[in-house]
Amino acid sequence: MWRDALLVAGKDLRIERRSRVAVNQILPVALAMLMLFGFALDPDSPVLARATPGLFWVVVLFVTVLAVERSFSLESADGVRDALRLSGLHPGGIFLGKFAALAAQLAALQVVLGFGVVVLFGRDLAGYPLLLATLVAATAGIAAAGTLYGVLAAGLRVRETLLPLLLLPVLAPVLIAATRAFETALDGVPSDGWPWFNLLAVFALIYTGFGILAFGSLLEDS
Amino acid sequence: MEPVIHFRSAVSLLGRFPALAGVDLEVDPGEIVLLRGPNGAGKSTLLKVCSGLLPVAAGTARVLGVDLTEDRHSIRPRVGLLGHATFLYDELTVADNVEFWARAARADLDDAHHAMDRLGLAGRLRDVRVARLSAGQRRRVAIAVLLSRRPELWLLDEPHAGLDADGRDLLDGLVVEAARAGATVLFASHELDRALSVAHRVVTIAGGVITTDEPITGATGPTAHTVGRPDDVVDVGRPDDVA
Amino acid sequence: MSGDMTYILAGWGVTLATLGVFALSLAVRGRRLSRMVPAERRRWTS
Amino acid sequence: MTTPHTAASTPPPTDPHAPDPPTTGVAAPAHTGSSATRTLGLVTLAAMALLVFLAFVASPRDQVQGDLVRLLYIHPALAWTAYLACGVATTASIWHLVKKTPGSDVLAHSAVEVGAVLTALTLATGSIWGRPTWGVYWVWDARLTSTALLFLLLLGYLALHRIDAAPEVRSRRAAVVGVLLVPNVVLVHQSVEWWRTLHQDPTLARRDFDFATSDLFMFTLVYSVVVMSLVFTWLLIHRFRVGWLALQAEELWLDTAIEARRAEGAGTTEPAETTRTEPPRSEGGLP
Repeated sequence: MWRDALLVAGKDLRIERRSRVAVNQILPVALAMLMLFGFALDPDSPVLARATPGLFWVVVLFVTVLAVERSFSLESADGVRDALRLSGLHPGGIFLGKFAALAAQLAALQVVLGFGVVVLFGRDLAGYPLLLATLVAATAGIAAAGTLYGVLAAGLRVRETLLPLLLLPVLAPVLIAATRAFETALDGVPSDGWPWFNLLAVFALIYTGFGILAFGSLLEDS
Repeated sequence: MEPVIHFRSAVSLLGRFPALAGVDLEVDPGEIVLLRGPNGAGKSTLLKVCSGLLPVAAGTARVLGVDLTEDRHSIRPRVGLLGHATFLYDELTVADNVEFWARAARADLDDAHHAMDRLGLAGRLRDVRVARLSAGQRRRVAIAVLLSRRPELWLLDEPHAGLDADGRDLLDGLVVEAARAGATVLFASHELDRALSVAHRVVTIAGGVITTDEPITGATGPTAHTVGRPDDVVDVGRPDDVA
Repeated sequence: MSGDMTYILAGWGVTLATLGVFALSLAVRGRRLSRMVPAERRRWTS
Repeated sequence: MTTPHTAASTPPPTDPHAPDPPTTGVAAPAHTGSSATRTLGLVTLAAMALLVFLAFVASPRDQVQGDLVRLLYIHPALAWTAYLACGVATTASIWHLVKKTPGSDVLAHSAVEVGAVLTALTLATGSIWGRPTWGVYWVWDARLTSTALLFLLLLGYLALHRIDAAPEVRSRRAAVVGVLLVPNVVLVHQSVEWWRTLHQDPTLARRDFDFATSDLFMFTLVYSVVVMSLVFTWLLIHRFRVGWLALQAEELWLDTAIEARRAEGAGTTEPAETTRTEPPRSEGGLP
């Protein structure tokens, strides 16, 4: 399973390296959203600074929808879905591979977005341990749920519209928890934020575990 | 000896459409069977069912000794399906694709490179993205993937489509070679002249059922002289162990 | 009785009306489908 | 008039079912009622009538809430059945993923559909209660917010179940969402609750109102939960039967489709001596 996961993740990242869709399209969308928030909320008022953690994660959620769609549009091309089933790859391995590639891309996006927030919104970063831990746990949760719901919507005519409907309500706890954790890391007492980290970790574990179990039967039907 | 494919009243549904409405079919090891029939007759579905891709809704279906109504998974690594789709990632190069699928099937990478070599993909095309290839070149890549998996059962769906004359000859040669080495081949084709020269048996499917099933008559089985092909094909008859 | 009564009646009214309409729609759907299915497949009908 | 007509649509036993002569010879009534559910429907109707009486006539005004307490005889009960529906949906979905029986999918789908109606009503009554109590229709109260998210999750399930795909595909995918329903509700609830308790201004403390707890109040509150559970049961049973009928209708159609497919095969066969048409088979079709 682990070997298959590495193989699939390597394949996804290699496709990204060759096509650069995440870098050249998804990342600019994320930065555009940051700019739009700047326009919508007066940058000179304290509103923008206060809202920064929430805006950051809202951007991440919307970008996730794009990234998940991209990740599964790869597998819908030219009968590849059938080929994956016939390949003998372990379904849990495929899930972990897609998950890892998605998480890696999201993490890279978040780092760039973080710089964007620092530069555009003039925020100073603080509370690094909590900040980083939140980033890791939230990314894992988002990527796991994204992979699971991505395959749920994959191969359907309505997948572009169905995916956000399924995914966004499910990710609401991640948005709340990651935002609060960032708030406490940046503005409050960082130690208050650890319960939120725990919630994120539980979320990530539930979705990763269930994804490994359920992916096979989801991949099975066409 | 147990047949490689053994279907009795097998029904398979595409969504809510009964693409196979009760198929009876037996194919013995080493046989090359041509599947023919009009569009929408169920040829592709039959091949996909044999590969373990599509479920059997009713009836019995055994492939390579495995009951498909119970287990569609264990035969998959032993079967090679060449479908209308070529199963390739557009953004990856030819070598990337072949190596990825070979690794996925736990095949030997040397086999993969050898297969690329045989299909003329080892040179200039090796590092070209699949998206830039022509239809025929894509099909060659797909055949290379199939070959590197060393399947026991070849399932070919319109394998000649898109290939140039060289490619067709090459494919026919590979099919005959595989059958001689003990593999079984079931293939659907509209190119009757060419297909009949390779096959041992012709099965017609229409409306989701088998309507005719007969051996190709002639002293030596396949009439190898119909197309210019390497002489290794000429003496191919039906395997001895076929009842 | 005060202006609150409007809210109370609205709450109860919405609830009962919705449940009623939903129940009615179930019965209608059931009748329509029943005609398409032979009796031996409708196990519960007595 | 607020007479509950929950079960009013239960057909009478002597339904002539005039417009459907082509069904088979057995004189089964063409509806989803049975004697058991008709009884259940009548009991539910009577119980609902009694609840209305208790809520509006018998029970007193509350000292803090005033007449608004009468809304509490319906709102918590609705919320209870909505969560109950989620529980049923998740259980049935697990069952479906394990056993793959079509009935479990029908049950899960039924529970979600009934649950969506009940959740919408929970939200509606909650907002209607909130307007006079808090002065606004919506507050970011933990329960209200998590119920709203639950509603969205249920809509997602229903949308997924409506996709144009083979029945097994549809059922399997929906079951995965169904299994995650309760974990999601728990996670949502947990996060929203922490969020609101960590950041909440104390005005909402009024939610924990101080009842001059009369016995009748408590009795009516509990009784309302019982009545609403009866309503839920009736709705679930009938929704299940509707789903079951739809499944049967689909399978019947499939049988005829297979026949038609075979006829097509027989019709387009090769001419004369090469033809070896398959004999028509009596068995086959779906198990």
